[in-house]
Amino acid sequence: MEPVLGKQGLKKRLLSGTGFTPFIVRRLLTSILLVIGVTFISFTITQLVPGDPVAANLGQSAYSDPAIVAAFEKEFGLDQPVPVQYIKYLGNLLQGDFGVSLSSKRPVIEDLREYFPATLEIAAVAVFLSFFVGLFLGIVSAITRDKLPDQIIRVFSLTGVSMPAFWTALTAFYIFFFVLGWAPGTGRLEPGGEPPANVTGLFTIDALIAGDFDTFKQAFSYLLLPAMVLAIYAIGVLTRFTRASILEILGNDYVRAARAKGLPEYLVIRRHVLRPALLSIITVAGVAFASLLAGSVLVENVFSWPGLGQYAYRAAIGLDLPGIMGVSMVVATVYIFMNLLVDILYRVIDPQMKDSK
Amino acid sequence: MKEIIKLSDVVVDYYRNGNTVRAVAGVDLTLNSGEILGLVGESGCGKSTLGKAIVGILQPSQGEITFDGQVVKKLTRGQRPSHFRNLQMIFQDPYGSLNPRRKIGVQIADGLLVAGMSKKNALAKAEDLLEKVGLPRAAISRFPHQFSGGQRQRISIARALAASPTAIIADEPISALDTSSQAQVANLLVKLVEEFKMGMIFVSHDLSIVRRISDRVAVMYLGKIVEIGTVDQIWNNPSHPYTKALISAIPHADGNSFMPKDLPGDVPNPLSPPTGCRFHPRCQLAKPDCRISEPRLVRLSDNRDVACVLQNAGTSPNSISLD
Amino acid sequence: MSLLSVKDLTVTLATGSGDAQAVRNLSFDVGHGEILGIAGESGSGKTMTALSLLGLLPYKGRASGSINFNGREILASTKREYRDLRGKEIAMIFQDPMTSLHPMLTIEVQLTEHLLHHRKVSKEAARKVALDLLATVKIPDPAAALTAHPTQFSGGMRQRIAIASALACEPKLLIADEPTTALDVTVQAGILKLLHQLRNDRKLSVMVITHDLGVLSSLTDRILIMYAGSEVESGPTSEILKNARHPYTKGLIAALPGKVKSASKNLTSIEGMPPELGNFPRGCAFHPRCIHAVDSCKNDLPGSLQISASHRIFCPVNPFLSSKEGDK
Amino acid sequence: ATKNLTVETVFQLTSTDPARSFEQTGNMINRALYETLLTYKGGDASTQVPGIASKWSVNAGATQFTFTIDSRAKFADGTKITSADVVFSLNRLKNVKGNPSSLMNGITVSAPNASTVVLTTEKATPQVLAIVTSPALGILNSKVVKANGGSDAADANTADKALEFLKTQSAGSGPYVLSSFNLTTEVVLNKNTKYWGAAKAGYDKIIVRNVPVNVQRLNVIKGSSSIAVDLSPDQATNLGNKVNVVTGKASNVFFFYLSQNSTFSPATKFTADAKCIEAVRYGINYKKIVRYAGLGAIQAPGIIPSFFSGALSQKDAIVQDTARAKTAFDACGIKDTPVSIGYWGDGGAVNGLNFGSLAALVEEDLRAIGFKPKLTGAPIAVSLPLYRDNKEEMGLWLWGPDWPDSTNYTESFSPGTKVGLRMGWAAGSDSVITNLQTQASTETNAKKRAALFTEWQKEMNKRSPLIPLVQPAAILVANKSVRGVQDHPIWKVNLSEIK
Amino acid sequence: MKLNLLKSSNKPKNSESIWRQPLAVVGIGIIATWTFLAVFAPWIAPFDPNAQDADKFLSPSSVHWMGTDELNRDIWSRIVYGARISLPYSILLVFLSATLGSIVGAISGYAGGKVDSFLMRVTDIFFAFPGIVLAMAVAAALGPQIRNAVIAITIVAWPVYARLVRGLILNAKQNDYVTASALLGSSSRRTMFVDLRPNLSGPVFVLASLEVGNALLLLSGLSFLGLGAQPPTAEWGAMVSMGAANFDRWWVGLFPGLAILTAVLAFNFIGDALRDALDPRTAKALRD
Ligand SMILES: Nc1ncnc2c1ncn2[C@@H]1O[C@H](COP(=O)(O)OP(=O)(O)OP(=O)(O)O)[C@@H](O)[C@H]1O
Ligand SMILES: Nc1ncnc2c1ncn2[C@@H]1O[C@H](COP(=O)(O)OP(=O)(O)OP(=O)(O)O)[C@@H](O)[C@H]1O
Ligand SMILES: [Mg+2]
Ligand SMILES: [Mg+2]
Repeated sequence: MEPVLGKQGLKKRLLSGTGFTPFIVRRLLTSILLVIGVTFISFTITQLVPGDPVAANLGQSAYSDPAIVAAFEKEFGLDQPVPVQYIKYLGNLLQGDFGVSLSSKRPVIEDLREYFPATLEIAAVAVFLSFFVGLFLGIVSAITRDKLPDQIIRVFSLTGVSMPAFWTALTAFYIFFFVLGWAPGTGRLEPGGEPPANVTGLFTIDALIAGDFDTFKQAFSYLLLPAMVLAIYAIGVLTRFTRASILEILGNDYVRAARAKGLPEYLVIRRHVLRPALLSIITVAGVAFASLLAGSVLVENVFSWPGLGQYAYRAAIGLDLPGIMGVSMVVATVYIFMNLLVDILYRVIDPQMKDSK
Repeated sequence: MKEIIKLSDVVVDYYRNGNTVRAVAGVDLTLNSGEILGLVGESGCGKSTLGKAIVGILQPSQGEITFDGQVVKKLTRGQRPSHFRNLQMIFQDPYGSLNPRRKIGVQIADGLLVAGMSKKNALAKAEDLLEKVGLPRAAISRFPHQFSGGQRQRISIARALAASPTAIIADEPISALDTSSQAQVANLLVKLVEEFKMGMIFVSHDLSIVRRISDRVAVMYLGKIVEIGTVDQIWNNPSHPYTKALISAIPHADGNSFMPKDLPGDVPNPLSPPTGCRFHPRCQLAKPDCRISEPRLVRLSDNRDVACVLQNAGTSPNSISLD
Repeated sequence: MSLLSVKDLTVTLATGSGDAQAVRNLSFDVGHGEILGIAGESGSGKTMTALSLLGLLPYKGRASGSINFNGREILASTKREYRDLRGKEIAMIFQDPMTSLHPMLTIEVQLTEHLLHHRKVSKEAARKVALDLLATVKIPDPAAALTAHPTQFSGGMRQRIAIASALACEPKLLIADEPTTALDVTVQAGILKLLHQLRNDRKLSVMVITHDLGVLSSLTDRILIMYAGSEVESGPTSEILKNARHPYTKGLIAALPGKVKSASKNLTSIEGMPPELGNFPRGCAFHPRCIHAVDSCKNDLPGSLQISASHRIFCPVNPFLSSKEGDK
Repeated sequence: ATKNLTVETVFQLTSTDPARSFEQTGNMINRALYETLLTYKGGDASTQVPGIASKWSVNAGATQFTFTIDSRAKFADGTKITSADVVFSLNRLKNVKGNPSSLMNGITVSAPNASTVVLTTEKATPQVLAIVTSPALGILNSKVVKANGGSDAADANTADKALEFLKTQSAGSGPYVLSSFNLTTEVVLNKNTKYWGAAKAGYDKIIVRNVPVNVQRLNVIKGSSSIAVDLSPDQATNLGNKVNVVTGKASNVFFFYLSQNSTFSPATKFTADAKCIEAVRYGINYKKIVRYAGLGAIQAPGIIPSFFSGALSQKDAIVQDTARAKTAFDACGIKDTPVSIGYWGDGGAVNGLNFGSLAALVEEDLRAIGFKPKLTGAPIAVSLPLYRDNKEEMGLWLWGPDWPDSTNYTESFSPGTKVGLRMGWAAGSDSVITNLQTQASTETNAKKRAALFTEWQKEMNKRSPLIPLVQPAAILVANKSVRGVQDHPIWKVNLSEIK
Repeated sequence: MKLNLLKSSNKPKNSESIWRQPLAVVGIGIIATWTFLAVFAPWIAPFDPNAQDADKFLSPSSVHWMGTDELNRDIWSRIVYGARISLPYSILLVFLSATLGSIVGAISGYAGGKVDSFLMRVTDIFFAFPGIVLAMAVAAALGPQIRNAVIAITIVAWPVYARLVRGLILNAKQNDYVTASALLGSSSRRTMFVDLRPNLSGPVFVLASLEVGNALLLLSGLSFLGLGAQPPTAEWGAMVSMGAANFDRWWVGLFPGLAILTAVLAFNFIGDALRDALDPRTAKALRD
C-alpha cells in the first residue's frame, strides 16, 4: 500500500486496519459493491437501448392479444416503472432470487445452476491445460531467448491470440469430428446419454463421484475439443505473459547473484525465477479464467455446448433482462472472486508484502 | 546578511497504514542570503523530508516555515503563488528530474512561460540559462536521454534558475554523479550562489563535499538537528558524539591505509524512536540519563548549537573523545 | 604465481547500435591473499570485467583474451565448468544489497543452496556452516536470522548476509562489486573492516570494484584505474594515491574534496565527461579531456610504461611530467 | 436391445405443456405425447381424421361443433379419457394466456355428457375443425394435472402451476410419454406401453436433440442421427447414400411488404403510393429468389401456401417486368430518398433460407429499378416489434399458419387485420378485399370457400402492399432405415408415425 | 537506503528500432497489403462483391480463386472489399475507446481523491463485466449494424486505457520533474496537459496498436453472431458464419477466417514490437 499524506491519510488510517482479516473484510465489501455496480450497468444499458422484450418473447397472435401481453408484463414485472423494477430486482437478489428468465420462463437461478457448471467445466479444463502448456512454453521461450525455439513459440503464441475463436472452433470441429472422426459430436454427452447424479453439475466430476467411469470417459471426450479450442487463446496469453515476466525477473540482481553461486540453471529458474514469476502468472491465469467464461460464447455456439455462453447469447438477443443480468453477475462474481483469491495468494506467498509495514 | 528561510520547531509526519512516521521531529533552522548551509546525516534521517517541507511539497504537521518573511504554504493543485517561485529545489536523481519525453528547452522555458513570458522570449532565455550552466545553446532542442547525469543535473539547475530563485534547496544534487561530474556540478552551484546572492541548503550524506563548499553545516539524526555550526567548527571540533562518529567513518584517500571507524547499528526506525536522546543506543558515551531526557539544541557559541546532554552539562566540547 | 592472471581481456557487448567493446585489452593479476581494487568512472567497464571472470556477461556479451585462475585457463570454460567455478572457487557480491538477495527466499536457503549443491553436505551441516558464517559477519542472533527473509534486514545487514553467502563454499577469490556504494559511510566502515578481517583470517583474495578512492585507500593493496574500458594506471595503493602519474588518475585525486580545507570553495575537476560505450575516442581514450594531450595521443594507442616494478601507466607523454606539475 | 430414434433439430421450444407451447419443436414433441380431438395423417393438412374424438358434426351456421370421444381412449396411466378432461384442457389453454391461447378466442367449451364435447362460437367459424388439430389443444389428464397444480379457472394465468410438472412427465394419451426434458440439449420420449390406439409407437425411445443445422447435416451423413429436421435445400445435397431426402412444401411463405402510413419517415408517403407498390411488385426477380431457395421451392403466387384450399397456381404468379417497374418507380416520386428494409437480422433462417441473404437478393433488385434501399435487419427482439407496430418502411417476413386453414390468411392479411395493420392498411381501405374476407370466413361449402380464397388472393395481388415471394421446400433428411417420415406444416414430423 | 543511480540508468536503452524485428516487418507488410487491397478494391477485386447470379457455391477455380458463396458472389472479391470494413472499423473502434478511456483515466489521475476512487470503481465494474455479453445486448438492442457494434464494443473496451493512463499519470506524478514544474508554478492542470501528455501518448498508442487485433476479433465475432455488419456488406466475420452453415463448402468459411487471422496476427506482431521498443517500465505497465 502506498503511503499517504495528510488528513486524507488519517481518515484512511481510521478506516482501515492492517491485518489480514480487515483486508479480507474490506475486499469482500468492495466486491459486493462491484457486483451491484455490474447489475446496475447491465440494467441501465438494457433499459437505455430500444427493443421490446414482450414482442421478443410472445408469438405473433399472442402479441396482438392485449390480455396476453398484459399477463406477460405482469408476470415479469414489466408493467412497473423502471426504477421500481431495479429496486425490486435488488431486493429479490438479496433473497437469492434472480428473477425469471423471459426466454426460458424459469427462474434464472435454475438456468444458471444448469448452464454455469457446463461452462465452468470447459473453462476449467482450458485454464488447466493452458496454465501448464503456457508456463512450459513461456519458460522455454524465455530461456532460449531469440533462438529458434523462442522464435517458434513466439509466433505460435501470437497466432494463438490472433485466431478468431469461432473460426477455429468450426475448423477444429470439421476436421476432428467430420473428417477424422476423433472427436465425438456436439453437446456434453452422447444422444440420450444419462447425465450423472447432479452434485456439482460438472459431468466429469459427478461421474467420478458416482463411480461411473464410462460416463466420465464419455463426458471427458465430449468436453475435450471445445476446451482445447478455448485453451488456444489462453495458451497464447499465458505463454506471452510467462515469457515476459521471466525475462523481466531474469534481469534482476538476485538472479545474477544466484548464477554467481554456480547453481545449475534449472535450480536458478525453478527457485529464483519461477517463484516470483508464478505470482504474476497466477494473477493472469485467474483473470484469463474469468475471461474464458465470457469468451466461451462463440465457441459454445459452434459446439452447441449448453453453457453460459449460449445462454448469454440467447438472453442478449432475446433482450431477456433477468437472463443478461444473471449471466453478467455470475461472470463478474467469478472475475472478482478470482481477483480476490489472487490478492490473498499474493499476501500468503510473498513475504515482502507480509512484512511491509 | 538577510535571513531568507526560517524554520521554527518544524515537525513533518508521514502516515502509512495507520501508523505515523515522524520523519522530521522539531527542527529550528535559518538560512541566510548568500550562504550555503550543508545538511548532512545518514540515510533515512529525514533530510529530504525536511527539504521538501521547506519548499512546500510537504505540509509540516507542526511548526512554521517562512520564506522571505512569508509562511510557506503547501503546494496545491493550482498555480504556486508567484513570490514562492523564488524558492526552488534541485533533486537527487538526474534521471527522474527531467521529463524524458520533452525537449529540455521547453522544460526550462516552462518556468518562464508560467510567469507569463512569450514563448519566443522564454526559449531565448532558456538558451541563455543553458549557457550559464555550461551547456551549448544548441542543446535546447535535445531530449534528456542525450545527456549524461552531470549534464542533466546542470539542466535541472538551469530550470530552477529560470524562476530567478533567491533560495535553493539542493537535495543531494551530486550524490548520483561520478567523481569528476560531482566536482563540476558542485562548482557550478557555488558559482551561482555567489553570482546571484542566493541562499542554498545543500543536502548530502557526504561530509567531505559539504565541508568544501558550505559555510555552515547542520547535522541531522533521526529527524532532529543534533549540531549546527560553521564548517570548520564542526569538522575540527565536533561537539556531538554522532558528528564525531560521522567524521571518523570517512575513509581517507591518502594511501595510508587508514581504516575508518564504523558506527554500530542503523538509524532507528522513526516509527518507534528511542526515548530520551535519539542517539543513545549507538552512543558510546551514553549515560543512564540519556535514555530519559531528550536534549535540546543549546547554543554553545556564536552560530554553534548542539543537542547533547554532555554539552548541556557544561562539559567542554573538546573533552569528548570517542577513542 | 598469482591466483588470478588476466591477459588482454576484451569484452564485447551488444548495444542498440551494434557491438561495442566495454573492456579493452585489460591485463592484471590478483595474488594469493591480496586485495586488488579496480576504480574508474561509471561505465568504464569495471563490472563487465568482474562478470567476465564468472562467465556471467549480459545477454549477447562475449569475452576474449585469457583468464588464468589458479593455474587453469577458464575463459574458454564450458557452462558446466563455469558453474563449478562460481560460488565454489570465485564468489561475488553485488552493489545493491536491496536487490541482490532474493526477496522470497529465507536467509537459510540463500546461504546454503550453493553449499548443498557444490559440497553435497547434509542439510544440518550446511545449517551449521550458515550459523558460523552469520556469526563471522556479525549478524546478531544468527539462529533467528536463518528463518527470516531479507526484507527484515537493513541494507548494511543485508550486505553482511551477502558476504556470508559468498563465503559459504570457501572460495579462493571474492569479487566485491561496489560493496559499499549503496551504504552510508557509517555502515560502510563496518563492511570495509569485515572484508579486511576476512582477508587476514582466511587468506582470501579479494577484487574490490569501486569508484571511491577513499575505500580503495583503506582496503586495497593494489589499485587498477580504468578509463573507457582500458587500464590507465596500476600499482600499489599508496604509491598510486601519493604519486599518481597518469593525468586521469591525477585528475581523480585532485577532484577529491581532500583532507585539508582549502581557501577556495572550488573543487578541482576534470573537464568534460567520460565517453560513452561505442563512442570511445581513437587513440588514448582520455585525450579529449587531457590537458597534456599531444597529437600522437589522438591516433596511437598508448603503450604501457613501467614506472616501477609494480607501477605502470598507459600514457606516452607522462614520463616527462613530475607529479608536482600535474597538480596544477 | 432398445430401439432408439434420434431426431436433430434446432430447438424452438419453451416447454412440453401444450397450453404454453406454440413453437415448432414443441408441436413436434407434443404431437407424440398428447392427442387432440381431431388430427391429420401423414403430410396432409386439409382433411381431419379422428383423434380422441371418433365422430364429430358441425351445425349449418358453422357455430356449433360436437365431438364424441372414442370409448377406447385412455391416458398413458390407464385412466379413461372423458369430456371433463377435454373441457379442462381447452379451458386451461384459454385461461393460462400463453402463446397459443388465442386459438381459443371466441370458442366456448361444454360437455353435455361424459363422452360428448361441444365447442360453440358466436359467429361462423368453420376453421374450428382445423384448430382442434393443433397440438396446443392436446388433451391432458385433468386429474393428474390438477393434482400437480393445474387449473383451468379464469385466473389460470396465475393459478396454474403445472408447467414444471409437465416438464418432468407428460399427462397425455399419445403413443409416447415424456422421459426427460432439457430446454437446451435434448428431450427424451419413451414408448407408451399402454397406448390405446392402433398405431403403436415404433421406437422404445425417441431422442430429440438440439443441434445446429450444419452439425445436423454432418451427423445424419455419419449415421449418428436418424433424422435431420432443418436442412436447407443446399445442405440436402451430396449427402451420400445412407439417407433419404423427403421434400414437401413448407407452410411458411416469405413475403415482402411496403408500409402505408407510418409516421417515422418522409419517405413513407411514397411507399404508400400504388405506383411504388407496383414498382416493387414487378421489380423483384422472383426466379432468382426461387433459385436461391433451392430444390423444391416455388414462387409463392399468393399468400396462401399451395396445400391449402384456394391456393393460387403458378400461372397466377407475378412475373418480373423491369420496364414496368421502372416506369412505376419514376411515377411514384420517391426518387433518391433512401428506404429501409427491416427483417430478422441476426442470421435468422427458416427452412434453410437466411433472411439476410433473401434481403440481399431483394435489395439488389430494388436498387436495379431505382430504389435506394438500406437493409436494417435486427434480432427478433428488436425487429419483430418494429414490424408488428408498423414501424418499418419495408419489411421482409414470413407467415406460418396458426391453424391449418386458409382463413388464417384472410383473417390476418386483409385491411384492418393483424398483418394488414402492420402494413398500415387500415380497415375500410379496400372494401373489395374486405368483403371477400368476410364471405370466405362464413362460407361452409368447401368449393365455394376455395373460390373465395382464390378471388381474395387475386385481388391482393393487384393492389395490396404485400408481395408474396417464395414458398420454400420443407426438407427432412432421414436415415434409410427410418420409414414413415413425412413433412407436416404444423408439427413438422409426426414422430408417432415413424417406424 | 541510498539508491545508486550510476548503474541502472546509464545503461543504453535497449530499444531496437522495430524495423530490425523480423516479425514486425512481416506484420507491417501484411497490413500494408491489406490496406492496399482495401484502398484499391475496385481495381483489384475481379468481380462486384455483391453481384449475384444463377449458380452458387462454385468451388475455387481460375475464375473464382476462392470460390463463390450461396448467392454466387465471388469470395475473393468480397474478402478484398471486406478489408474496407474490418480494418477501418477496428481502428475507429480502438481510436474511440482509447480516447474515451484516456479521458476517464486522465480525469481520474488528475483529480485523485473521491473522483478517482469513483471512476476507478466504475472501471473495475466494466472490467468485471463480461464484455461480450454487454456488447451482444447493446448490439442486439440498437440493431445490428457495424456502427452499433463499434459503439457496443467501445462501451466495453475503454477501461484498459483508463487504467493505463491513470497508472501512467500516478507514476509520472511521483517523478521529480512533476514536482519541479509545480515549484516553477505550473498548476496541475498545466502539468497534465503540457508536461505529461507526451509521456502518455506513446504507451497509449502502443496499447492501442495491441488492441486493434482484439477489436477486429470482437467485431468479426459479433458479425459472426449476426450482430454486426448487415448484408449485403462483405464482412469477414459474417462471411465465416455463412461458411459455418456450409461445412462441406469449406472455401466459404476458410478464406474469410484466414483473412481475419492474418490481419489480427499482423496487428499483434506490430503491437508486440512497438511494446518491446518501449522502455521496459512502461512496457510492464502495458502488460499488467
Ligand atoms: N512517502 C513516505 N511515506 C512514509 N514514510 C516515508 C516517506 N518518505 C520517507 N519516509 C520515511 O521518513 C524517513 C525520512 O526519510 P527521508 O527520505 O527524508 O530521509 P533522507 O534523510 O532523505 O534519506 P536518504 O539519504 O536515503 O535520502 C525515513 O524513515 C523514511 O522511511
Ligand atoms: N547488458 C548490457 N548491454 C549492453 N551494454 C551494457 C550492458 N550492461 C552494461 N553495459 C555497458 O557497458 C559499459 C560498461 O559497463 P560496466 O557496468 O562494466 O561499468 P562500470 O564501470 O561497472 O560502471 P558503474 O560504476 O556504473 O557500475 C557501460 O557503458 C554500460 O552502459
Ligand atoms: Mg533523501
Ligand atoms: Mg558497475
